[in-house]
Amino acid sequence: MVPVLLILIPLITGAALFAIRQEAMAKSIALLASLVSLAVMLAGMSVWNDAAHLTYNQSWIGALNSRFHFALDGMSQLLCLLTTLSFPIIFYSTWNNQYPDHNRFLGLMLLSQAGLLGVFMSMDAMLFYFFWELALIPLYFLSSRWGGEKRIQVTIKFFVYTFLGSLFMLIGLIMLYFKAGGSFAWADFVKLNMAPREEMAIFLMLALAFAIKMPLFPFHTWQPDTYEQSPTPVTMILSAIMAKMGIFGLLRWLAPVVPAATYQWGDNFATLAVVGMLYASFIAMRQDDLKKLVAYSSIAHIGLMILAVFAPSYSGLQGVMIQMFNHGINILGMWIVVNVIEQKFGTRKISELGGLAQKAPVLTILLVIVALANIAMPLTNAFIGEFMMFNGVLGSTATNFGVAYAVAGIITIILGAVYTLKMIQKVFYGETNALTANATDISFNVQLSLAIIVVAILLIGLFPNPMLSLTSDLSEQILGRMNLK
Amino acid sequence: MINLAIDLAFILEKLVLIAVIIVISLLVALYTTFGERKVAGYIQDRYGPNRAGPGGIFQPFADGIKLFMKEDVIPSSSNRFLFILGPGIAMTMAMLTSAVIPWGNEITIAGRTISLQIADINIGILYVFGVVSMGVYGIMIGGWASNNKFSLLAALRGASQMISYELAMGLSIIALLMLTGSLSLKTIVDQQSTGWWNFFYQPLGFLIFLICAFAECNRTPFDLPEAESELNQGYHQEYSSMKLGFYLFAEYVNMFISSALMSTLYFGGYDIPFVNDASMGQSIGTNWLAVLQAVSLFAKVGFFLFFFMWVRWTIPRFRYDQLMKLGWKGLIPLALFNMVITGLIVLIKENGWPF
Amino acid sequence: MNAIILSAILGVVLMFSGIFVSNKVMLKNIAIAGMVLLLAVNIIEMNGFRVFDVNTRNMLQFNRFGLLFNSIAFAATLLYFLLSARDITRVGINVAEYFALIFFILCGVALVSSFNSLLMLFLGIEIISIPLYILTGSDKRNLKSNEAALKYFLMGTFSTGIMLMGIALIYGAKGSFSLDTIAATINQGRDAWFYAGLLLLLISMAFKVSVAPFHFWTPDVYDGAPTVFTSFMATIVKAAVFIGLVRLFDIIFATSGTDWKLMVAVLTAATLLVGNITAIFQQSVKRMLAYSSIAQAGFMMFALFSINSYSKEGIILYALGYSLATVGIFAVLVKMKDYTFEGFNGLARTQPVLAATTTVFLLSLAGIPLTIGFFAKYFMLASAVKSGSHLWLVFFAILMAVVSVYYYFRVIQSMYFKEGAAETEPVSSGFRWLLIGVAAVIILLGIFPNMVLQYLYF
Amino acid sequence: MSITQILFWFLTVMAIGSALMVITSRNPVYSVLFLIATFFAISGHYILLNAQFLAIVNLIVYAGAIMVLFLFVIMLMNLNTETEPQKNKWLKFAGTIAGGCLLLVMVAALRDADTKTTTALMKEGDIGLVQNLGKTLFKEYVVPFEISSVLFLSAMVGAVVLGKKD
Amino acid sequence: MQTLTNRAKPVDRRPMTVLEKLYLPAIAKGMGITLKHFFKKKVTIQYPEEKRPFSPVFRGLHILNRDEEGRERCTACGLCAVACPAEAITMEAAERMEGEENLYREEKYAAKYEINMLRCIFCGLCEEACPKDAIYLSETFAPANFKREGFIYGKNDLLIPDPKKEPEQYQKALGSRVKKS
Amino acid sequence: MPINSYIFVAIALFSIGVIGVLTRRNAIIIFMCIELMLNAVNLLLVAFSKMHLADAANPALKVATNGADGQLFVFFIMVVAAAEVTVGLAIIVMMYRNTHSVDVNFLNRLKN
Repeated sequence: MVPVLLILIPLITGAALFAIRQEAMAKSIALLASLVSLAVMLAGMSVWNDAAHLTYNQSWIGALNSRFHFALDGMSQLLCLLTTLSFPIIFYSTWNNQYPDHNRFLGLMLLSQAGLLGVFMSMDAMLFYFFWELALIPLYFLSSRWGGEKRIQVTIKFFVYTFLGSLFMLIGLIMLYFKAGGSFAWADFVKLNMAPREEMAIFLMLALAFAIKMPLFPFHTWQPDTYEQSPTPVTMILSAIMAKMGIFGLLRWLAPVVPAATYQWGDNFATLAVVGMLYASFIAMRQDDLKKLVAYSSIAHIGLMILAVFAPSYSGLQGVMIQMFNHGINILGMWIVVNVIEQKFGTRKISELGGLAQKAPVLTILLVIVALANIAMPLTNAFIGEFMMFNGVLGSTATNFGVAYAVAGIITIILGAVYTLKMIQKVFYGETNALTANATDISFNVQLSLAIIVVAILLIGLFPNPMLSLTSDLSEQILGRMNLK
Repeated sequence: MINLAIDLAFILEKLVLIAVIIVISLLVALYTTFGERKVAGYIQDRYGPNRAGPGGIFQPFADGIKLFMKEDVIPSSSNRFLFILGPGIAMTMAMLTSAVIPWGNEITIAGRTISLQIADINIGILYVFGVVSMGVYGIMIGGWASNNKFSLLAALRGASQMISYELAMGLSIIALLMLTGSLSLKTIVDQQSTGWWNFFYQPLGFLIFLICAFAECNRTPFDLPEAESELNQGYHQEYSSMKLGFYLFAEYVNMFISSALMSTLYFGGYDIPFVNDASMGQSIGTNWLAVLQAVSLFAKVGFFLFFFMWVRWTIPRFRYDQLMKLGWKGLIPLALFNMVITGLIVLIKENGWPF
Repeated sequence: MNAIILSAILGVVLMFSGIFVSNKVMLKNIAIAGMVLLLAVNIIEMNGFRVFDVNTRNMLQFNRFGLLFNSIAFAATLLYFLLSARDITRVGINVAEYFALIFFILCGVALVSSFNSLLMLFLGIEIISIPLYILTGSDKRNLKSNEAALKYFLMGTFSTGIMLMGIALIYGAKGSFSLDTIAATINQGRDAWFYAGLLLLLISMAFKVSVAPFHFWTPDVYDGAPTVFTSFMATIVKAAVFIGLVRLFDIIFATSGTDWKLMVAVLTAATLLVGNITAIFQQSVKRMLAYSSIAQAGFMMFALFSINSYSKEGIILYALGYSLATVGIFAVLVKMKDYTFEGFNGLARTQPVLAATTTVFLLSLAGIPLTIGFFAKYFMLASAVKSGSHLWLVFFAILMAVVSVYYYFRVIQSMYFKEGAAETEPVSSGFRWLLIGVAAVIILLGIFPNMVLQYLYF
Repeated sequence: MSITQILFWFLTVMAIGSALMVITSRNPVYSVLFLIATFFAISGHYILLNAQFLAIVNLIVYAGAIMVLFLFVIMLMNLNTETEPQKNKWLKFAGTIAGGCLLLVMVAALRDADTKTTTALMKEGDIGLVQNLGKTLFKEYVVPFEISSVLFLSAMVGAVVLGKKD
Repeated sequence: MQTLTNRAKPVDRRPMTVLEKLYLPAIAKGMGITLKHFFKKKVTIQYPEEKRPFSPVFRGLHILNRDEEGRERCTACGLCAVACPAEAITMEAAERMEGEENLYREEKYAAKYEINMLRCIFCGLCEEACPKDAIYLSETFAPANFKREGFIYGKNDLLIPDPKKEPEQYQKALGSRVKKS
Repeated sequence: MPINSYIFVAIALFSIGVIGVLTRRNAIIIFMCIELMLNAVNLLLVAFSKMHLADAANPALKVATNGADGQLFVFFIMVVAAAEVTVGLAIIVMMYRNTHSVDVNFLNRLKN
C-alpha cells in the first residue's frame, strides 16, 4: 500500500507535469506531490506501520519468476524518509530558480524520485535493477538539458559509467538468479550458500556497480564534473540521495548476499575507501569552485561510510545507516547555500565572494550550523554517525587495520573541517567586494528549507535513538551472515 | 588395361545408321533448298530453276559449288575463332537432333534386329529441347563475332526469338506428354500406330508447336534475324563462302528435323496411314515394311517441308514487337490453357468419370 | 501454413491490383488490409485452427515458437506499413510491386520460421533474398541504390552457393535433408562431411544475418537502399533469418556437442566489436543504424551461442523489441531531410513528438530498462550466463552495450541538447499518434514482457 | 581402367580445365563459352551417373537459357573490348591463395578414411529417370515445388520493377 | 468525294472481331491463294528457246541500211544527228572515189558514223529524219559489253550484212519493221 | 567410381568458383563464377544421391533413403538459380545503364 503510493504519486505527477505548461502551477503541483509523498511516508512510519501496509507483493514477470515485491524495512524507511523529505526541500528552496521548460524539469525530478524510492523499497532483484535505471535516466536528461557548458560530454560520461556498472550488476544478479534456482527475491538471495569462487565473481560485479554509484575511488572520476555541470537541484539529488543508492546497495544486496566475499575483499575496498577519502580531502582543499568543493567533500564523507561497511561491526553498520540519512540532509543544506549563492551572484568562485555574513546574517547562521554538522561537531547529527563509524571500524573484527583506517578517517575529518571552515571564512567573512556589496539576505523559502534541515540536524544529534532502532535488525542480520556476531 | 567390353557390331551398326541419317538429312536439306526455289517459282507462277540438269535437278550442287568456290572472307576486326565456331555450332546442333527420331521400325539384316533409330533414350523429347536450345549459340556467336552492329542486333533478335518461342513449344509438348505418358519418341509413335494420331487429340497443341517450329527455324513469317530490309542481311551479313553455306544449310536441316519431329509427334511418325502396320508386316516381311514406313515418314516430312515453303511465300514478316507479343501474350497463355485443359481431361479419364 | 499460403496469395493480389488500381492510397490500403488479414490468420493458427491443412511431409513444422515469431513479424510489418507505407509509394512508380514483394518476403519469413527440412530453409532464404535484392535496387535512378543492389546481390548469391555446399555435404553424410533425420543420426559416421557442411552452412547464414567477419556488405547495402526498405530489411527480415538460424541450431547444433561454442562465441564477439566500434565513427544516422544492426545481430547471436529455453524466449522478445524500435526509428528517419547527426539537431523543438518517441526507440535499442529492449538483452545475457561457459563473452557484451549507449545517445543529444532547426517532411498527426502508440507498446512490454512471453507457454 | 573411368576422367579434366579458363579468360564472351563447356562436362557426369533427367535439364536450363542471358547481357554491353581494369595484383594473389586454401582444407577435411570404399552407382539405378523423379517430385516434394512458384513470381516482379523504364 | 475510277476501296476501320483477331482464317485464305497460283499455268517464256513477239512499234538498236545491191544508203547528210535529241550521233562525210560505186549509192558517204548507245533514247527521230531511208531502228536489243567504249557503235557495228552475199542474215537483221521499199 | 573422386571434382570446381569471385572485377564474371559454384554443388549432390542409392542396396547399412531427394534438390537449385539470374542480370543491366560499367570496384562510392 504505502510503497505503491510512494512510487505512483511522483511517477504519475511527474508524467502529468509534462503536459502542464504554466510554470507556477507546475511548481506548485511538484511541491504538493512531494509533500504528499512525504506525508504518506510519515504515515507509513507511524499509523500504517504494519506489514500489511508496508509491503506489496504481486506477480510481475511470470516467465522469470520475478515479482513486484516492495517492502519498507528499517533501512528502507530511513532512506525513503530521506528521499521524501529532500524533495520538498529541494523544490521549495529552489522555488525562485528559472529554467526553460520548467515543467519538464520538475517532471523529470519527480520521475527520478519515483526511481529512487523504488530502489530503496525493492525486495526483488529485477525490480531493484529496474528502479536503479529509472532513477538514472531522468537525471541524465536533467543534467544534459539544463546543465552547464560542458554538460553533454560530462553527462554522457556519467551515464556510461553508471550504465556500465549497472550492467555488471545485472550479470551478477542473473548469476544469483540461477544460483537461487530461478528466483529474484532478496529473501532467497540471503539464504544462499555459494562456493567462494562464485561468490567472489558475483561480489566483484555487484561491487563495481555500487562503487561507481557511490562513488568509490578510483571510480569517482565522473562525479565532480557531473556535480559541477548539473543544475544545482539535480546536484542535490545526485549527492544527497543518489550516492546513498550505492551504499544502500552494499548493505542490502551485497553484504548479506555474498557475505564471505565481502569479508574477504573488505580490506581491499576499505583501503580504496581510505585512499579516496584522503585524496578527495586534499583536492577539496585546493578547490576554488563551491560546487566542486562540496562535491569532493561528499566523496570524502561517502568514503568514510564505505570504510565502515567494509570494516563491519554492529556499531559501524548502525553508524553507516544513520549517517546515510545525516549526510543526505547535511549535504542538501550545503547545496542549498551553494544554489542561493549561485543564483544571487552568478558565480561559484570562492575567490570572488566575501563578506556575506554582514549582508545575509540568517543565511550565515544557518549555514554555519550545517557546516558544523558536515564536519561532525558534537551535538549535530553527523557526530553521532561518524562517532559510531569510527567506533565500529576500530572495533571491527573483520579487519586487522582498524586503527590505521580510523586514523586516516580522523585525518579526513580534520581536513574536512579545515576546508569547510576556510570556505565559510572566505565567503561569509572578510571584506565585501563589488559583487557582494549589494547582497540581500535569503528569501523566506530558503530560510524555511534551511531551518528544517537545521532542526533535523539538531534533533537527530540529540535523539538518535529512534533512528538507530529502525536499522538494528538489518545490521544484526548482515553481521550474522558474515559470521561476525 | 582398358577393358572395352562393348559389342563391336553394335557400334558398327550405329555408326552406319548415323552416317546414313546424316547423309540423308544433308541430301534432304540440299534438295530442300532446291525445292524452296521451285516452290517459290510455282507459287509466283514461274518455273523456278530448271537449267542445271534435267528439270534443274543439279541446281543444288551448282549452288554448293558456287559457295565453295567463293572467296572466304574473314573480317579483320572480327573474332576469328568465334567467327569460325559460329556456323560450326549451328550446323552441329542442327544435325544432332536427328539422333532420337525413329525413322522406321526394326529391320533384320543377317539375323540382327536393327532399330532405325540412333538412340532410343527415354528422355527423347527433352533431348530435342536441349539440343534446340543450344542452337541459339550458333546465331549469337556468329553475329557477335562479326563485329558488326547489324549482325549483332540480328543475332540478339534471333536469340531472343528462339528463347521466347521455346517456352511455348515446351508447354505445348507437355500437354502431349500428359497423354502419351512417355518422353521416348519411339513409344509415342508406337502408341499412335495402334490408335489415333495425336493430332486429333491435340489440334491446338499442334498448332502452337507448328508456329513455334517456324519461329525456331527462323522461317518466314519469323525470319526477323535475317530481315534484309531492316538489318542488311541479318546475323550472317559478314559471312561468305561455305561458312554462309553452313548457316543457310543449318536452317534447312532444322526445317527437315522439325518436320520429322512434327510428323513423329502428331502425325504418327513412320506409321502408314489407313493400314494396320503389324498385319502388313506379316504379309510382306518386316524389312519391306520398314522401308514402306520410312517412305511414309518421308512423305509426311515432305508435306511439312512443302508447308514451310508454302507459308514462306504467303505470309509477310512480323514486326519485332508483334513477334514478341504473339509469343508471350498469345502462344504461352494458349499453351498453358491447352495444358490445363488436357490435364483436366486426363484427370477425369484416370478417375473413371463416366461420360 | 496459413501464413505461407495467404502471404503468397496476397502478393499475387497486390501484383494484380497494380494493374487495376492506379490510386496509390488505395494500394496502400489494400496492402494494410491484407496485412491485417495475414496477421489475423496467423493468430488463428496459433490457436490451433488451420485454414489450409496441407500435408507437408514433415518438411515444415509449425510450432508455437515459429508461429509466435510469425505473428510478431507480421505485426511489425503491419506497423511498418502504417508508418511508412506512404513513403513506400514514393520510391518509384511500381508501387503495387513493392507491396507484392514485401508479401513474398513474408512468405519466406513464414517458411524460415517453420522449416524442418534444409530444402525449405534454402527456399525460404531465397524467397526472402530475391525480393530484397530488388527492393534494394528499386530506386533505379540513384547510383547508390544500384550499387547497393549489385553488392547485395553478389554477396547474397555467393553465400547461397556456400550454403548449398554445406547442405550438400550434410546430405552426403546423413542421406536426408530432414532435420529430424539429421538430428537422429548425429554422431553416426561420416562426421567429417557433416561438420564441414555445418560449418559452411553456418558461414553462409552468418553472411545473411551480417555477422562479423561476414558483415562488410551490410552498411553499404543498408545505406544505399531506399530508407523505407532498409527499415524492413534491417528489422523483420534480419530477425527472421535469425529465427531460422535458431531453429537450425536448436535441432542440430544443440545435439552435436559443444565444440562449436567457442567458434560462435568468437563470431559473436567479433560482431559486437565491429558493429559497435564502427558505429561510433559514423556521421550519418542511417549508416550508424546499419552498424548498430550489426551490433544488435551480435546480441542475437547469444541465442545461438547458448541454445536453451531462455535463448528462444529471448530471441522472440529480441525480435519484437528490435523490430518495433528500428521500424520506428526508420519511420522517423525517412521523414528527415538530412540523415546526418547534425540533421537531428534541435528536433525536440521542431517536432517534439518525433523526438520523444525516437528517444524511446533509441533507449530500447540501447537496452535501457523500462523498454522492451532491456528484456531482450536481459534474456540474451541470462541465457549465456545460464549456459555457463565462456562468461568472458558476457562481459564483452556488456562493454559493447555500454559503447552502444554512446552512439545511440548521440542522436538523443542532437535532438534535445543541441541547437539547430531540424527539418522534416510534413508529418501527419496520425503518424505522430502511431509513433506514440509504438513507444507506448515498447514501454508497456518493457514493464510487462509477460504479455508476449505467455504465448510461448500454453 | 574401364570405359566408365576413362569417360569420368575425360569429363573431369574437361570440367576443371574449362572452369579454369572461365576465370582466366580476359574476354567475357570466352568465359561464357568455357562455362558452357563446363556445363556440358557436368551434364556428361550426370549421364555417367544415370541421372538423365538432370543432365538434360542442366543443358536446357543452364546452357540453354541462363548462359544465353549472360551472353545477351555481355554482348549488349559491348564488353568484348578488354574493359576489365587490372585489379590490384596482390589482391588477386590473395584471392587465389584463399581459394586454394579452401580447396586444400576441404579436401583434407573430407578425405575421410571410412568413405574410401564408398562408391557412387554408375550407369545403373533408375532414380534419375524422369518417371521416378517426377513421381517423387509430385508426391513427396509437392509443397516445395509449389513454394518455388512464389520465388519465380517474385523474380518476375523483380524483373519488371528493375527493367521497366520509369 | 467522287472517285475517278470507282475502283478505290475505302479502308475498313472497324475494330476487328475475335475471329479476325485470330488471323487464322485470313492466313488460310492467303494460303489458298498461293496454292491456287501453284497450279496455275506458268507465264514464263523460256527465253532463248522461245521468244515473245515484238510489238509493231518496237524500236531496237539502230542499223545502217543498204540498198538491194548492197550499197550503203547513207550520204552523211547529218539530218539524223541534227534530229537526235540526245545528241548521240556523230559522223564524218567523205567523197566516193572511183571504183567504189558498188559500195556507196551516192557520191558522198559516211566515212565514220557513230552512235553512242548509252546516250541514245531510242526515240526514232533519226529514222524519221533520214531522207535516204538509211537509218532504221531494228528489233535487236540487249546489248552487253564490259566497257563503256564498247557502247559507242561504229559503222561496222551498225551496217547490216550485204543482202547479196548474206541474204538470210540481212533479213534477220532487217527485222520486220523496216519499210519494204 | 569412388565417391571421393566426385567430392574432389566438386570441391575443385567450387574452389575455382570461389577464386573467380575473389579475383575478378567484372560483375558478370563474378556472377558466372557463382553459377559455377552452384553447379559444383549440383554435381556433388547427384553423386551423393547415387552413393546413397548404393548404400540402400547394401542391407548391412540399413539406409532408408534411395537418394531421389538429392536429385530433386538439384532440381530446386536449378529453379532458384534461374530466378536469381533474372534478377541479377536485371540489376547488372540497371547498373550498366547508369554507370556504363560493370566493374565492382566502382562500388566504393558508398563508402563516403
